[in-house]
Amino acid sequence: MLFFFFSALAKSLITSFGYYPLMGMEKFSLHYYTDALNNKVFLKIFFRTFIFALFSAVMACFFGVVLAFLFKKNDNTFTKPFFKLAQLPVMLPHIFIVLALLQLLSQTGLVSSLLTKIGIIHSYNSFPLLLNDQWQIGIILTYLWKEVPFVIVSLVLVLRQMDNRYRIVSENLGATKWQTFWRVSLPLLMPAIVNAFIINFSFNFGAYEVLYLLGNQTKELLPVYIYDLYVQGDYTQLPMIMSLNLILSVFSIAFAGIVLWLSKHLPGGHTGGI
Amino acid sequence: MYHLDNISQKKGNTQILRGINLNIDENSIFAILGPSGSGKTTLLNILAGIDRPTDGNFLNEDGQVEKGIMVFQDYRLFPHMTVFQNITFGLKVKKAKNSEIKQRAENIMKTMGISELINRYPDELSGGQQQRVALARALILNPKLLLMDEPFSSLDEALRIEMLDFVKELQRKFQLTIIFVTHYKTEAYMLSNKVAILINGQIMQVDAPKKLESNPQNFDVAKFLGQANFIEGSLSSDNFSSPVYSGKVNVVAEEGKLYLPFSGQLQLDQTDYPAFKGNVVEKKWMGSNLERVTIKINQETVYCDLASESVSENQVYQFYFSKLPVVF
Amino acid sequence: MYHLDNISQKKGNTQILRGINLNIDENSIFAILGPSGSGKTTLLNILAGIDRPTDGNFLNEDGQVEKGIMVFQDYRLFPHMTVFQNITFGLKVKKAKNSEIKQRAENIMKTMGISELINRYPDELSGGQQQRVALARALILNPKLLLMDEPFSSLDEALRIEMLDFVKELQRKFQLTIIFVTHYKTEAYMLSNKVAILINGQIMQVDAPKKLESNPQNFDVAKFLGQANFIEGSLSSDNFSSPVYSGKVNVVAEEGKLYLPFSGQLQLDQTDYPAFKGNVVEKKWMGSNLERVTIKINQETVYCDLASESVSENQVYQFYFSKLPVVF
Amino acid sequence: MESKKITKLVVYLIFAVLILMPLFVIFMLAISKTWSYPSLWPKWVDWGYYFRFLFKSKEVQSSLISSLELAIGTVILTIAIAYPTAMALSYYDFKGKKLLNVLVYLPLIIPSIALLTNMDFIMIKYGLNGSFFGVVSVHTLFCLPYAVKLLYDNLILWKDKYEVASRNLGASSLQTFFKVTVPMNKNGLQGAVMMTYIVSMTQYLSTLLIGDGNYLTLSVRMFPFTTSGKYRMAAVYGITFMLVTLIPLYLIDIWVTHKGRKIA
Amino acid sequence: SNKSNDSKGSEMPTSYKTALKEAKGKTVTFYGYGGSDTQNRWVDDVVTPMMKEKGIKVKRVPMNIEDILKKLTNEKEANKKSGNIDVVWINGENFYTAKKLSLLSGNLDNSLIPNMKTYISGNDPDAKSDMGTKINNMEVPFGNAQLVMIGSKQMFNGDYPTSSEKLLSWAKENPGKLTYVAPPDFTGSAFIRNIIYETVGFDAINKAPATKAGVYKAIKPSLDYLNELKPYLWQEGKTYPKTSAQMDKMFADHQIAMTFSYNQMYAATQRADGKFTDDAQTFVFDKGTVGNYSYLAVPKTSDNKAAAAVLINTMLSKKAQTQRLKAKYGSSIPPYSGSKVPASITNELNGEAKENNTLTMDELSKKRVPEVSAKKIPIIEDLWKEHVLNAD
Ligand SMILES: Nc1ncnc2c1ncn2[C@@H]1O[C@H](COP(=O)(O)OP(=O)(O)OP(=O)(O)O)[C@@H](O)[C@H]1O
Ligand SMILES: Nc1ncnc2c1ncn2[C@@H]1O[C@H](COP(=O)(O)OP(=O)(O)OP(=O)(O)O)[C@@H](O)[C@H]1O
Ligand SMILES: [Mg+2]
Ligand SMILES: [Mg+2]
Repeated sequence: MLFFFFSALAKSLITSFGYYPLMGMEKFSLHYYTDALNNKVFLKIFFRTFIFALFSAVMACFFGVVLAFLFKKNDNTFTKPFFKLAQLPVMLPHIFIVLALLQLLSQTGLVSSLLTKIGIIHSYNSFPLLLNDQWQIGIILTYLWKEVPFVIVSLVLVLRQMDNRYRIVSENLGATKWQTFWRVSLPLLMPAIVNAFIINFSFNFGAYEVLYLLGNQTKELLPVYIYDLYVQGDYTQLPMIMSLNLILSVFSIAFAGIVLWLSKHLPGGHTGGI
Repeated sequence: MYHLDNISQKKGNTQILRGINLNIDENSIFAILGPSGSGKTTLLNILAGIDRPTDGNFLNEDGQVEKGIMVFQDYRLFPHMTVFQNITFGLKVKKAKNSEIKQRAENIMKTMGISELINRYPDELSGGQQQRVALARALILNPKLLLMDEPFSSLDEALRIEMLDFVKELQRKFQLTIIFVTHYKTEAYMLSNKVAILINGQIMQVDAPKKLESNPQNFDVAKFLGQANFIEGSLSSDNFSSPVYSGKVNVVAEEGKLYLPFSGQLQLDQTDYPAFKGNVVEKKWMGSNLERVTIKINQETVYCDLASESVSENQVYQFYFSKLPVVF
Repeated sequence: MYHLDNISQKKGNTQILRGINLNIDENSIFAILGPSGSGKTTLLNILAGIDRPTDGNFLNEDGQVEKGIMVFQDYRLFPHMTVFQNITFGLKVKKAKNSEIKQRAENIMKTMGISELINRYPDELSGGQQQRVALARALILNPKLLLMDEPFSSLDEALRIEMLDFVKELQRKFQLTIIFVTHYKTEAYMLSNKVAILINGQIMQVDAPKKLESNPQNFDVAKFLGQANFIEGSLSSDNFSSPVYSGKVNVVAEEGKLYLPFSGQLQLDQTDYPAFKGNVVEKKWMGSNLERVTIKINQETVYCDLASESVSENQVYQFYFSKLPVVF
Repeated sequence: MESKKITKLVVYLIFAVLILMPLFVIFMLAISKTWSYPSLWPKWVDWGYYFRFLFKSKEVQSSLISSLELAIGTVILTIAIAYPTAMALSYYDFKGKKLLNVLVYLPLIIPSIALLTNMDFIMIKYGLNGSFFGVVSVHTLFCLPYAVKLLYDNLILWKDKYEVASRNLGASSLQTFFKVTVPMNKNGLQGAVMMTYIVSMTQYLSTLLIGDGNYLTLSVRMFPFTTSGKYRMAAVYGITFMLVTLIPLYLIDIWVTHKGRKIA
Repeated sequence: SNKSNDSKGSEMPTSYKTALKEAKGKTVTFYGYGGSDTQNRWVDDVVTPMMKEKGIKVKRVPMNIEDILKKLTNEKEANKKSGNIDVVWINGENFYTAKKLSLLSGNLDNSLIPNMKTYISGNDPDAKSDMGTKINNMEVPFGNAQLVMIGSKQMFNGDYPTSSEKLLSWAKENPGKLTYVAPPDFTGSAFIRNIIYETVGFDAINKAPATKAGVYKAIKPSLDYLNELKPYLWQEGKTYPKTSAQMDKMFADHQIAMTFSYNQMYAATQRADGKFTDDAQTFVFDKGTVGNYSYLAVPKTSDNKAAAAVLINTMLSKKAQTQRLKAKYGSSIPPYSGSKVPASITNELNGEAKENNTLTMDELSKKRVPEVSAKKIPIIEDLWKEHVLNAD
């Protein structure tokens, strides 16, 4: 299986060097890479995508952590249904929330209807554009709806295993609840948070479906940019498409590496046994 | 003065503590001594405010709840922090000055002999080193009320004595109140002049060390302080009769067992209370110039700690009680 | 015979063990005694095949690697199993018969005094109870080679002695080889006739208990066996001079420190080796009919364990060495 | 104390609404017609529509079976690979550990266009396209990052402390794994199984490309409807999708939380 | 799985008769876009049973054409002689690519597909070339599509903008009420081409060289037109709906006045589905709208070329195409050449047009303009993106 995977990778790499005999292209060169890296439009889109992916992933982790801690196991009335509830979005494909958001948040969607009915807004024209908007709000909402629960679920699975022994010690040594959270609980969860963050970031940076449906054409994002090229069906462009994909991948991997490396130096980077 | 007022604790179906009443002087070291599973940790957790008792409460002189700083039996070092970070945690959260933190940490680490471990993580320490870090983490705070749960159990004797001295000095210097729990009576005796015996969730006796050993208030205490022979026999008023010894006794309880501690009761020097003639069948050297001597009297075996070389194997000696023996 | 052949261990930048050579008789109890952080656990982990040494190896008579069963210092009870499941784990994985498992578990739990805890989970046990479960989990297997890392540290004295007796009996009955590690010398002395002293990653001495105490081979051993005064002074050939004592000595090493153990060396009875005149300034009762006596000689303080009531405070006595004193 | 509870309640309610609202909308879409601005409620609702459709449609049923087949195969293969990997990552130090730690994310990071089209090429080359194994291994590839990382998160908590004890007591590696590792990290396993199941279920392009049309799973059938605005059809598949995901996963959750006990 | 060893693919039979015989007992796969439930239903409920009578099973695989193409190129690159794809729904740019890469087998001629002979005349331009690419017996038309506009009766007040000028002036009076789906969505792309025809005419674009510069020169006025229109579009042209589904919803909610479809009966089917109301009226530009055919092709690697031929013939049959006129199967116009359409079908179509108040087949075919060369479509899309979407 890994063999298939790496063979596929190698194939992408070879293609990206401009070797694509099917289209009569048999010369190796780096010019697809240099072209891309000299292409202002590409770089702009790349940067925008990075900011977007980073922002969404950070938000998802932030809300996920806050919620996971708010409903930790020690108060039982909320915890169980909360965890079950949080699992729901994890199970659904992104495409669904897109569907629901279209129904809910478009200018003529249910929310807008409701606001009009109760007189908060005059007509759908005063309802802000939330889908296909310049700020990618629709996409971010979709990602948050999927990823906040993912963060919650992966953290709760760890929290369940982690008892509150260290919380007790910390409070006994005079730390406030907030200090305990910040200095003890959070660092202990750090590796799990970092993992969830990287997974979310990678997804945000590379997946195109949601961006394709909810994105804004003037503020194009990288995966859609690449996808559009691919759909055009011009196979002479394939090496270029592959090189863009690989630039994207190498960047994500490097970013993940940097985050992991940084996390070793954050509190909690050294995880001893519990 | 701290007051433990009728503290009880129940977990699951187990009644762990049964109405504990104690008064503990401020600015003193108070030891709670008891066998494994008697409820020491449970009690200390209540005093530290970590657990709520099912009944009763723990108040200081002003009738207020005061939370002591605890040294945990299982150390509970933060696994993600270095030794230094662990030790300075309490000061950090109090927002002490950095220079002060550093200086105090250095001092205490030096005392504890863990200066070189400053940047290690807990999982890179030996058991005893972990225990010292745990101790340092609490002691550095000079807490008004310090609670220690078997704080020296993993330390070798030399180190233990150093630590004991240090704790004593600290107590004197900062006028701390220290309540500490141990199963190791020498430790309790060395650190404290007032020792409470906790057995099976009940305080059995509170006394000075020597008093405890010489006058255990009941069979359980005697047995726990133990290192004693308990000879079965029959009792009629204050006359006891058994294969080992028959004669007058001091009756404390009605279990009908003659209490012969290994040390302090039997001797070779003549007294008014002759005990028995017995054959020394084995000697085991115990350190501290003592030998544990196994004596056969008829079919019964009795152990006794005597000064090294005071008897020889396979010889018969006459033994005396140093005072009238006690029957429980 | 088991052979430890030049075992060394390094972790990170720390050289923990430095070329350990030992021969351990089969069918015997061998104790490794050493201060906190000396490398005891590290060594035992190697003997158990848990860690690989950076150098050297551990082989049995036939030149083969044999993996001992270990009692871990930090217990490592499986948190998801009850006491019963923990104890029977080793038999279960060996696919022993259920009836046999049950019977053996019952026996050992009875001996350990944990029968009532059978269905509890580890986090519902006290420290000492956990330790007993850990002990039971290993002992139930009657392993040919048993390795115990501070197996009694959380037990009270009475229990400890019971356990010691039980282990001894087990060893005799099943002809086990037991290697056990402790920082507590009395325990080592009581369980084993052959004790190795491990200090700072090196085996300093292997001897019978009494020999160890009377003839520590170097200053480190002496200091560790401790409970001794070390008097600074100057040495010229075999003449020592110091404020406390000046005269002939037995020179073992050149540190120039007079070695005066708290017990066994100083006495009041007259011998050929008069020591010094000193003022008894404090007596602290230590249990076992002993008192730790603080003696002032000029400005120096010397401690000494004497039989209870043999001296009174604030009186001056003449002390004698029981034999020619040693200088390290 | 009281106000804290109320805050929690409010947060909880908001959370619940945010989660459930879209689900409700999808459900309504599946059973309604004519739901346009500015009506808050569809003009035409047929509560039985969904179930009639479900029981009538051979297509839904057969894709359900395909989905399940693949998901179960994927879960087995993924766990078989992910567990040892996660254990190696969390327990041991070895050369290249850091690299492996990052490489685990690769399948997630490489855009599906690059990965899948070339993967398809490799599969075709080795004659595995359209085979169960081929599809399952591609699914597995996409599940591995989740599975490895979720297992890792849990395993790192104890490290191999207890495994060492178990092996020392004479248990074989396999016994240790099943009697100690798995029960102690069952939360991680639950997470890994859950995510694997879900990720496999939601695979669209890989199932289609590598599956050569032999595995027309729920996702495969659903995806075109969603993109082309056949919301009702998409919603019907979606609800079915949710049911087959929800039921087994909740059963697992119940099993995990009720069997045995918390580990503390 | 029905995969065979990849030693060799099957041979294309030479006559329909041998094809029928050879195909018996086989399973034929039909790969194509799966997002149209009416079309799916037609394949499943009409075509499949017809094939079953001939002893052939049909498996419909919903796959987007770019993925199908990639699969076929992969097979070719891997030197595979046989594969799983028997019949592909394809046209335009993709056909161009497929042909260039010689992925398709030929011989789909009158003798193999008898219904071609019956219903499609040899000099029908759509039978000879597909968006400027010579067909060479590699494709068989099986559906006919033409861009239609669907307008809101109420919003346009019955006066539909049937030319680009009218559209622009209406937009200026009613800002924010028009939009179009952004390319590369194919209806959006078709709309832009239609505007090109409106502004510069088919010939100009048709003769322009297939280079970026050449096309730009030819369609500059069209781009200017679109830019002039832009500020009066929904969201001032800063954003566009991403899919036609989204645009349909906006139209249904009366947020915009007009939507498009490639299916002339679309408004009717949407009404039947409860999505549109009677307010939705179909119309076309006076100068005509883009029309194209959808085609079926057989990959070289097909394992079941005989069954593939039978499937194609069946899809083209009168029986199947008549069924396809029904609303539940998408009300699709047959790809038959004008002169060869059976009367029954024409009647039915016109009847239905009247009934649904839309355009008759006659009107439509009169207002049909051909497609531009497939090669130019991506270029046009790029130019739109550069000069309209991202113009400041
Ligand atoms: N991972 C590590 N990295 C560096 N040093 C270590 C590591 N693990 C242990 N050590 C050091 O090795 C020495 C020996 O440790 P070990 O646990 O063997 O001691 P020990 O004799 O068992 O002590 P104790 O009686 O306190 O348990 C200690 O000084 C410890 O700090
Ligand atoms: N959660 C619990 N449920 C039931 N019984 C418990 C629980 N926790 C502790 N116990 C029992 O309470 C008793 C007292 O426990 P505790 O930990 O206080 O003992 P301890 O005196 O500290 O003993 P040790 O010296 O062994 O640490 C023990 O018998 C223990 O088994
Ligand atoms: Mg305890
Ligand atoms: Mg140790």
